Amino acid sequence: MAIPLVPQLLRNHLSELAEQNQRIDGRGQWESREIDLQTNVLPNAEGSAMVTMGDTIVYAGVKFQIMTPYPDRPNQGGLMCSAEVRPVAGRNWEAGPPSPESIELGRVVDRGIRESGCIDVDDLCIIPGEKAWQVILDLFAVSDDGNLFDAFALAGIAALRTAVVPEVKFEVSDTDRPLPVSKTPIMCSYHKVGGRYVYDADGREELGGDERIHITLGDNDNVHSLQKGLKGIFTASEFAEIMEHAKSRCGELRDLVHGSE
Amino acid sequence: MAIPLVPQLLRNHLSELAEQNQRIDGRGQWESREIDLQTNVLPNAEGSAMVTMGDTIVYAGVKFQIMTPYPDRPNQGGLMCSAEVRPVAGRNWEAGPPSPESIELGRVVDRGIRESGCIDVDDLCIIPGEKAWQVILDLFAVSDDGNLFDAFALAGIAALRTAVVPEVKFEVSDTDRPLPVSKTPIMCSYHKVGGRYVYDADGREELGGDERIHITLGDNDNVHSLQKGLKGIFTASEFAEIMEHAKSRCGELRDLVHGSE
Amino acid sequence: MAIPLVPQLLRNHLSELAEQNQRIDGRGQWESREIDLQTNVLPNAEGSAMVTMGDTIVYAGVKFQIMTPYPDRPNQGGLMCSAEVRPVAGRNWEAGPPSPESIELGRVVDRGIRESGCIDVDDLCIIPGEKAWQVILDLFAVSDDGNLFDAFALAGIAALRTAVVPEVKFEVSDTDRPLPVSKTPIMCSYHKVGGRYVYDADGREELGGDERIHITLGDNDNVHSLQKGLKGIFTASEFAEIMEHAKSRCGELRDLVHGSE
Amino acid sequence: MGGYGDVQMIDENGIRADGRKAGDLRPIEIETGVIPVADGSARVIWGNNHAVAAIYGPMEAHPRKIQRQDRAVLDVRYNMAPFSTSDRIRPGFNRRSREISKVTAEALESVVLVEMYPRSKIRVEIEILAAEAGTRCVGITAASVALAHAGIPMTDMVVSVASGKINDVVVCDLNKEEDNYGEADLPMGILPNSGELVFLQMDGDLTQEEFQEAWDYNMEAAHDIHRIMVDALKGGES
Amino acid sequence: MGGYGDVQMIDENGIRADGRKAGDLRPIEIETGVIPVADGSARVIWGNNHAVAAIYGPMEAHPRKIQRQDRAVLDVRYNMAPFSTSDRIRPGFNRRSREISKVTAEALESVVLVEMYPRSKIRVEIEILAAEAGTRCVGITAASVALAHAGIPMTDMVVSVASGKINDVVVCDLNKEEDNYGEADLPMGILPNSGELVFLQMDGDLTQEEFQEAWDYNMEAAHDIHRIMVDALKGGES
Amino acid sequence: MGGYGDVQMIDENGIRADGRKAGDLRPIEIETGVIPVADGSARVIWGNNHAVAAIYGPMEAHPRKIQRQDRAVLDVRYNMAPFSTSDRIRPGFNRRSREISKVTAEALESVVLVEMYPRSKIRVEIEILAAEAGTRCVGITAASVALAHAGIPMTDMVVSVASGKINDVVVCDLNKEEDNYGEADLPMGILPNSGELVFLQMDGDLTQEEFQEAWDYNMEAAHDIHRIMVDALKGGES
Repeated sequence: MAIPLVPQLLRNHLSELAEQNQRIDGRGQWESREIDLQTNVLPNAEGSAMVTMGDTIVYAGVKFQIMTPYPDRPNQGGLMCSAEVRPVAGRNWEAGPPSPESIELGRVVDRGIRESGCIDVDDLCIIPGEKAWQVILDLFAVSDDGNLFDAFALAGIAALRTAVVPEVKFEVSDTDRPLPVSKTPIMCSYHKVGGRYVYDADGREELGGDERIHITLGDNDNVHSLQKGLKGIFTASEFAEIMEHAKSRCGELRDLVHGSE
Repeated sequence: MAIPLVPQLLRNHLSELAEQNQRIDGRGQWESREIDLQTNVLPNAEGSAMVTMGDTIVYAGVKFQIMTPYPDRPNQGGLMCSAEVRPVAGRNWEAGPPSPESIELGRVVDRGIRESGCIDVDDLCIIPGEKAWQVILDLFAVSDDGNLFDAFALAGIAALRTAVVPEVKFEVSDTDRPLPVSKTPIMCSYHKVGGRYVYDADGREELGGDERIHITLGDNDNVHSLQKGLKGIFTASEFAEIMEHAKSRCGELRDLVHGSE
Repeated sequence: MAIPLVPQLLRNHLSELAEQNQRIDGRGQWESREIDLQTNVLPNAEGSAMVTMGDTIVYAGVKFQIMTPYPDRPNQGGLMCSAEVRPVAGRNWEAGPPSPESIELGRVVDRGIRESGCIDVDDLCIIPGEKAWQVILDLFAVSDDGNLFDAFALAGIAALRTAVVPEVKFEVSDTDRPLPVSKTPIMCSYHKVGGRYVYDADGREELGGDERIHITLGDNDNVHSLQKGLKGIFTASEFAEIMEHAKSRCGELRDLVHGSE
Repeated sequence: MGGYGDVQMIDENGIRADGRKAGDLRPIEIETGVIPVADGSARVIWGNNHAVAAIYGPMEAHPRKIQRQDRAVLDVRYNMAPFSTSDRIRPGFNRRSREISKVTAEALESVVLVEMYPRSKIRVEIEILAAEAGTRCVGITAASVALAHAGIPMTDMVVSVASGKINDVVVCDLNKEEDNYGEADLPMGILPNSGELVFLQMDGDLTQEEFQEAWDYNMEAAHDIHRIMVDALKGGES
Repeated sequence: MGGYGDVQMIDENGIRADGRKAGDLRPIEIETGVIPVADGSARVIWGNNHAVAAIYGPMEAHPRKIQRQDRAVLDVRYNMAPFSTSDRIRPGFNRRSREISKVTAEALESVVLVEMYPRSKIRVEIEILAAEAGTRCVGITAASVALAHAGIPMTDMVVSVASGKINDVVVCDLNKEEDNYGEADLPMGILPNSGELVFLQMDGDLTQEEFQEAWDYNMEAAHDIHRIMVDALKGGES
Repeated sequence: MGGYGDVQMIDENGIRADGRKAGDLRPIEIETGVIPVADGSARVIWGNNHAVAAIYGPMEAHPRKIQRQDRAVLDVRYNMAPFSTSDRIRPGFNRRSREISKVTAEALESVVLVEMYPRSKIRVEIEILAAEAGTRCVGITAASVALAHAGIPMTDMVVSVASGKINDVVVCDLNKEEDNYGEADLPMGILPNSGELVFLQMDGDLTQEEFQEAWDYNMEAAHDIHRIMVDALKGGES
């Protein structure tokens, strides 16, 4: 990612707004942008979703490959999650090998999904020790106006939950079957902007903000993944406040995912 | 490839020459440079050729490897064609990963040979589903004074047509055999220089010229590959004119190849 | 490696010192720095050593992998030697793909050990044609104050001579066994500093010096590896003089290795 | 071209497996403004192809060594998303994509008035989200519309389309199966107002007569596609 | 977290396989000045983890494009030596190391007074020579000590430690087996004077209550570790 | 050195499998001017080795960071063409080629009057088109002739040759089989006028006496090779 110039004027402006409990696009501190989720949008993916959050637009696509199980886990298939933010998605994203930003994106989303246990890798075994399914979830941004983490996580779980295992194409059986996904982990992300945390920061808030915290909660509010990113210091009580918000917001987004299936 | 400075003076000079129906080295519009083709020039290649066209000098070498056939084509071997223009070949060529120019060179030459069907990949099968020959044609420039495309294509088909399958060395049988190559696809390339197309541009004409068109014709004037390269606009009648020239010139070069065997 | 500015003042100073038969840290021409060798210093390596030579500190670690023998040598395992000088080791070392300096380091140390025949690759076969041990010797510098070559070579042979083949972990047999290492090749390195050769140059002498010569001698003073590095011209009599020193010094260092086992 | 096997793709009445006649295009839909953060953008759904193009710039060209004193450079990237094809595509270096990016850039440079923006760079990002034969043509077409949507001055838009040969019959706009089992493919980039060309590739096996037939199909189709492009720009302007 | 199999790691009396109680740390030894050519350095031996950190700088930031007008940049590299783990690690690009380098840099930038060194760069090199669970915490802790040893001004040192869950019991400072077979891991980077955080990751499965318990273990352990860090800086000064 | 198996390479009369005596060189042919677009060039056919070298420059050194205020840098690349060996070589990064490029550059820098061209770069491109043992020596020799052909001032030309040991006998200029099955190889780079050295490598197993014998063979051979180099420069001048 190309590093934009330090936007001191923007930072000042965001601080002034924060003092008046306002945000740059008029939202409340914990308010999200308009959100849209569609599934089965890509004809060549075995599962897919498109998420729009304001001007942020991302796709998720699920593909399958046959793998040889690892010798120490002969009954298990695999899940791989990869995030790409190519230069199509914004002025500051560059071509080339994966940037630290996109590596972090992919790994944080991956951990949230993987650690929830929503995919039982034992379900992916075809012949123990010989053949198993590898599920590949590719996250692909086409328009980055902030908070790619939540958009990717949402599109990712929605794509997985509507994916179909291509048993016929790979000559594994004579009928395809839905990929079993037993849970719905949801990520909520918070950025410190103008000295306080806000939910679902947009591109200008990310640019003029400080550290961010990503929380992935499971079906019973269990914590599956946390990540603090960027330079910044936060307190236990700040964290407790965003955790409270995450608990309620994750539930709403989980309903959105279930409604799209 | 390092981009040389825009040679405006050279462009002007080439335009003036074109108005007088002249070329910078005194040739006519459709006239080629002196051409020399030698085969079996490299002791460690299973087939080889060296082509000299004016100050352009290239080598082609054929090597063989054992491959596993692709599951959906168990009776077929493979052909791979790779072009390298290393910095030895001229001041503007640089070391490093393949440049877009050399990728295009390799792919255009490859398509001309492959699409002609001159190599029957079924002939390359050793044991169906298990072992097949992979033919690797490496094109290697040592001196670039323009029109590497035609030099590579000519050296390439000549090297293939004189290649010997190393059956003994790979313990496939107890006697080597010539690689069966049933056709002789030939490429002719045209550059727009000073506003009109010329055949077999040299280095200065390439530097001060515009778009180029590459035509590969088969034994019966069938079209096997076309490529327009570089910025520039051309008309249907311009294209028709160079196609006419290509038909006659390809025949002459085909005779040259056959004479070298 | 980042190229430091040409240290002309340092060069002049070193020349003046050399005229008075002195060195920058007070040593004699053939005198080494204080040297310390410890083995079995790394809990996760199957063999390890740490060498301190003045302010130069390096580690060597031995790991094992299972390999398939090469078809033409079905009864042989392999030895691989790799040197890394990461930026931790000094201001001028940079991250990234291996520099020419570290490639040379690894290859010269590798040749000295390999060519001595101290490891009999036939000893590494497990099942002929199917399974064999690959011994991997990794050389890792943490502090570079000059003469990494000798430090790496010393740590490397000491780590190999104390390495244990992990037969149990890889389910090859039910008991581990020492890696058989029959010889003790030793490297001695000489730098031209101030116009004459000195032994065991430190960082400042390397920076302000000229060419260097690396000699690896085996148990009977047999020559196993030579390397001249950097710009510079030397005479046969200069070479004869350092060879004489190497013969006696290699013996001392061989005793040090044997004493550490 | 694949060209193996004896797959029947067109019947004795000249009707193709997907119901089209020899000269028919697949359905094409174009929308602009689909990437809100870009300076211009377009989505083209063409059969089962699904492509987006985004324009960023003109902006300062960097690194400096790519700058041209007298004109803008077009920095064009054609890329296939990992999930765009039947078998997943690994992200990263890809010789095919590099070549298509190069010829696409050269086609577009032939119409963009690059002299108006010295020392600058115009980024053209083409992403294939779903691929079904002819993606390079779809990409060039999407990029042309996106450039127009970004307000970049051009002498004309490039319309790109491919015709080819299946079961010895020349047809327009190959679909996936026709591309896999067909005998030739001739993609062209056409300036619809003048009939001139800025892009041309071909591979396979065409007699001189078949070649002319495929060429003519492309020329004709270019006018229909151009109409859809223009409509999208009218409709999609915000 | 691995989380498979039924490995018994803590007994009915709350004693872990290596004899520790739930809240106990592994033994920690810290020494400074271990890399003589660096501007500051530290070695941390923590259980069977063995890490060194070296500081170079502040120095001119190059290449120029990484320079910041108003502050120093921290150029942090976390790396595992090839022989540091049970299976050898191939040198080269590694997504895990890149992510850890990034979050480590961000944690340290939160305390280093980077504004004091505009346009400069401070290199922080963390090398794991032997790994036994928790290496990112060991690395951050080593880097903090090395920065202090180099005399780089900081508002506080970062103390990093992880707690987690094994056999449904929350425990402090997982060892290798506990990390492999445990159910959750919560590494944190704590400022011991204020109790504030600059680093936080977590993966696995923790109820809200378990999460709080693990958090508290980390906070408590941070004070003990901080004492060892301070002692090392006193003792190791030359 | 390979050194395995019991391959008989020299008979009881000291005659090698290819008919040479211990001290004999393989046939060597050198021609200059073989790369017309280069500033200087040479081809060396030495046994079945086939190498070309091209010189470009002196030219401005770029990127800037490689520039030296007081001298030219030699930018030397040794490379083996993919078809140059029995098994095809994949193009790309190669540790062996990097090392040979480095030692070749250092050998040539020792004789080129680099101080005459501050801030500039001289490119030396060595391509092995066919390899049959001793390619690094062939390459250095070709580069020396090409530098002279380009008119680059040098204190002397570097002559490079290797001797070695086969079946316990020291011989000059190993061929392919001798290199594969022999016991040692000692390549040197010699200044024929002074007998000084600028290049030296060795691997294998030589007693001190054998080492001296191989050294002497190289010194002697250098004079013969030097004569062929000088003749080529006289004959090849255009």
